[in-house]
Amino acid sequence: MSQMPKLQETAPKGAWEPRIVAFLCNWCSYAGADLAGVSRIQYPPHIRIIRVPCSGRINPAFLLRALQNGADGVLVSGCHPGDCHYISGNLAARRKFALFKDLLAYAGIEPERVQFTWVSASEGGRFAAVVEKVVEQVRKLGPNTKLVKRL
Amino acid sequence: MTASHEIETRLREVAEGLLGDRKVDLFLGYEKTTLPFRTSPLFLTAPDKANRLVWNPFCTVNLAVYLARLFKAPADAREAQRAPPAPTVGLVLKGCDTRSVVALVQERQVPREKLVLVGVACPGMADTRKAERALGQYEALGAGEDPQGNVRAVIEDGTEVTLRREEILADACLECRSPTPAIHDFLLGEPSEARNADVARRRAVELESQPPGARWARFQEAFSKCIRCNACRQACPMCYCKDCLLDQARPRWIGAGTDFSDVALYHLVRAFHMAGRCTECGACVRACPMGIDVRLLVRRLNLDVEDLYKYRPGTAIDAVPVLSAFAIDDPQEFLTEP
Amino acid sequence: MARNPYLPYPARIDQAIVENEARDIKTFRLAFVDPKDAAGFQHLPGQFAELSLPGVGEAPFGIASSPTETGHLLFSVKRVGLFTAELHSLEPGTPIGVRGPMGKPFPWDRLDGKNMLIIGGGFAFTTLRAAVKYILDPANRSRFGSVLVIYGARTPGELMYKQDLAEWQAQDDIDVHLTVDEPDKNWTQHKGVVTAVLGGLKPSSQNTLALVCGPPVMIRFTLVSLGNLGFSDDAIILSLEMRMKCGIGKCGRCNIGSKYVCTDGPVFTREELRALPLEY
Amino acid sequence: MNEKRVSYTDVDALLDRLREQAAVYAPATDETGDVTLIGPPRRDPVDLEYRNFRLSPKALVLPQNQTLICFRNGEAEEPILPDRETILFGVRPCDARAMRMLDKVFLDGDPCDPYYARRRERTMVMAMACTRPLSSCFCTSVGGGPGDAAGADVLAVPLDTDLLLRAETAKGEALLSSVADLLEAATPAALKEAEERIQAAADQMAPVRVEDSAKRLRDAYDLPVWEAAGQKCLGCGTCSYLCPTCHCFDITDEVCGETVRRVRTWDCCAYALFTRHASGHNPRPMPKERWRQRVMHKFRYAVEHFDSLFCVGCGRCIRNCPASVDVRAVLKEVGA
Repeated sequence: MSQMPKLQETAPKGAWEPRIVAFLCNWCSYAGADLAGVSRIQYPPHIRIIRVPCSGRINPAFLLRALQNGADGVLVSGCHPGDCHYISGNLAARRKFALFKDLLAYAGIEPERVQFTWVSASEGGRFAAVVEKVVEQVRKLGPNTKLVKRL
Repeated sequence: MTASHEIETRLREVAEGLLGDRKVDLFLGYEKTTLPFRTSPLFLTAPDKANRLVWNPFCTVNLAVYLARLFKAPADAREAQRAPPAPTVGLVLKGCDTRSVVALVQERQVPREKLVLVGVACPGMADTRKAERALGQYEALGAGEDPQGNVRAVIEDGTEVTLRREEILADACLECRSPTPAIHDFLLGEPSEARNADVARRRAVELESQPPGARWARFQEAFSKCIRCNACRQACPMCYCKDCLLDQARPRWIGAGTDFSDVALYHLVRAFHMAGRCTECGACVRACPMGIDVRLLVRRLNLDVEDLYKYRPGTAIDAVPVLSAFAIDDPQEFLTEP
Repeated sequence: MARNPYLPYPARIDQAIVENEARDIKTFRLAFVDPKDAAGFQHLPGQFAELSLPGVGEAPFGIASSPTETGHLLFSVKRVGLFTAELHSLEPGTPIGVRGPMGKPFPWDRLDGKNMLIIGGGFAFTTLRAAVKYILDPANRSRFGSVLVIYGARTPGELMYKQDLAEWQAQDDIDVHLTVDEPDKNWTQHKGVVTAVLGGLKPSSQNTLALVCGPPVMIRFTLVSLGNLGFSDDAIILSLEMRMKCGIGKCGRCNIGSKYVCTDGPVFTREELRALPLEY
Repeated sequence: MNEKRVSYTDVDALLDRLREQAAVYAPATDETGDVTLIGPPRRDPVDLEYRNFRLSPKALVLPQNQTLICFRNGEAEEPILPDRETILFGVRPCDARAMRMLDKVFLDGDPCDPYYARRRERTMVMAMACTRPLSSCFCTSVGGGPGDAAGADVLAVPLDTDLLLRAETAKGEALLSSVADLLEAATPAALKEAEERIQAAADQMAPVRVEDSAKRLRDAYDLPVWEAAGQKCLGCGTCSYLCPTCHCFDITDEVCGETVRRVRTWDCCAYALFTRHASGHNPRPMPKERWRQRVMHKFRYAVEHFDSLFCVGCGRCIRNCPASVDVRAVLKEVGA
């Protein structure tokens, strides 16, 4: 469908580079990423951001769809516990994320493919560092082949 | 263990009484069907037909699956006006089935006050496929039960074969930790203890101990047989969503075919939705026409839920479902730190 | 080798016209990309076609244009679901696929020499428009007797094909009665349901066939009225809607009893429908 | 005499020879211990100790996923159709007969379905007569039989030490003559044995009254039996997915980047969504109506439409229904 991100085209040309889809909550993590940008903190360009209202909005099916569509890794970030714009969205999400991460591991999908963290609006540096770490770990794993759908 | 025929007699009395005294409008139980090693759900409304109810090692269907349908919320105000008043339903429940009912009450799908729970202390149910396979090239033409609870089958050449109950028990029953319904209005049979409380954990840990590659291979091997018929979802009492994610067309989350990517997504999504909700009745495994161990992943997830949040699905009627609840200090070691 | 029946003909949206005040019905004017396909697409009013949007899917729609209107096809589409929402968002020039024509048309051989009573309601007037256009074509008009059209909608703004309706009302070889449930202050024509107009006009059933398309409620009452006027079940012709996929009698989705709406219909006489279960 | 025989010990050699000319699917034991039709690249030793396969072989002519059209950058492309000849060895007569029914839908109608047609015309069926029907079998009641050759190019009959082989079509004739050196002429005693075995198998099956089902079902829309079966039905679709004659399908578009695949997948009339319109209206809203549709389709509509029952009596729906609803019992009630 037209609204699907065209991951193939956004990948850097030439050798394989990891493609990471990041789901960031609007109130903290997206602002944190923005701060990293305006503060000119360098971080790897392998990330494509999808802004969501709250980490509580994330259905694990989003993450699976990203992997199915060819993402090599997924990063999810929300507000720190206690800081949620909607009071407890991230707390409800935390249980889901914990279980989902385990689920993927039991199915044999490398845990580094899907990562979760908290980044506040003031943590531009933390955001850049997390991205750096995720990209590095996914690069080590190599391309995602297990869930990708090819037509 | 109370003999099946005693439970059966008592069951018929209870059902007849409930229907006769108008305590329930409908009684759900099991009846004999055309093939051996099986029973069929019985929707009983007439007290004088209560002798159709049976109790034997093959009363496998989790009757809670019909509740969400019977108590389906009307789609709109107009439908609500026309809808007949909700019935009062009595039903036969094993330990696992009771947990399904409790979970449905917890999730507000079914009103407790409209239910009469007739619990049976469950000795473990036989698996139709295991029983059939145990006969090798022969087919049973009739089946009964001996006083020890073993299955006796008459096969095609006229001989009688005894199948030991333990050898043909369903996998879910081998793993069962609470065979006796904890919540009930009637309890038939003497409460029995769990057979082996560790089986599920042992199975789950065995899977976990393998490296990711081997786990993926196991996942693939188990689920690549899937024909995407949705029987696991339809047989599951907890799969009551009116508009299942798997059926949604906009966006279409999961392709309809048997590309392994779609098969994997289907089972991952379904397992996730079952985390902390699956009452481990094994209905999905029984319904699967391909004989897949559908519970492979959720078996482990349920243990996670228990370890992390001290919660077992369907055990406390007033508990908040585990994924609707949270605590500020929930474990979060899984998070990525820079 | 025969053409693959699942392969749509490439076409383009020429024009998209908003038909009603609620703006949820649009008429799409489609032109084939290849003139050969246009020449090969031979339909009669009453038939339908599958429109195809890659990535969205396919959906069946009655053909609202008459074969006498050459060079394009018309489809009037109400926005109700996934496919129609996508279709409504498309601009002129967008490529679109067409598979068809499909299904049985109105029984034109039986209609020869007959008076015509055409009753439509709401946005189900599409294939009836095609029928009226076809009948009024100078080459065809002499084949038919009198033509009486009764078309009703909820409000004046919900009547489709306003320009056509105005033209027809100005002509003397056709009698067109429009009615609405809720008139506005400029409305000068009938008020009320189509059956009320039908009851007032009392058209003769002699040598007359009735074509009826509309929402289920309208159909139900119209059938009673027509029966009272002496129309036999065999003289009442209806067009049904059903969820469809393949459109060519394979996918097993659109059957009502032993009839497939896609190949045996969508046009049925009331007599034929009486033999079928009420699964529509 | 047309009949040939091959000793059981030579069946693997025979299959190997056939593998030189075609993709051969033959019965073998899979990882779970079931005997299933196993095809290339595997060439497992044949296992003839089976009653019938869990899955019907319909997927080999009507695959569960069939790409109808591919769109690349908006341009429609037809998929490349398989070229290879396929031999299905060991299919039971009921399942072979079912292909004749699928033919009526996909080949005989206008237009013919190009995807089915290609697979079907390149598929040769070597059916295996049934000597040990299950208690859920009722092929003799629906026009078939344990030695029925409808839909088969070659019919094999398992004897004491040999397999009797009889060509049923010109294609089958050619196939057998291509391996003539592995075959011997069948003796009259073998023919007699075959006949007796088939008759004995037929005698085992309890009759189900379906011959006049189309007539009986004509006025049966409002019988209570539909509600009785429907209220038990879980809507799981197992019956349809395992049925060798069920052929209803869905068409959906799958998208990946700029590529779109329009694919047809099996579907089932027991699903609530099967007939739901975009508007939300559903002509068959309850399990009751869906059960009625399924039975009516097989035992009445198909007779009226295709002059054939769409049931071969294989009993898969009976054995595998999670609620153990038996279509035979339902039909019996319609007759009452």
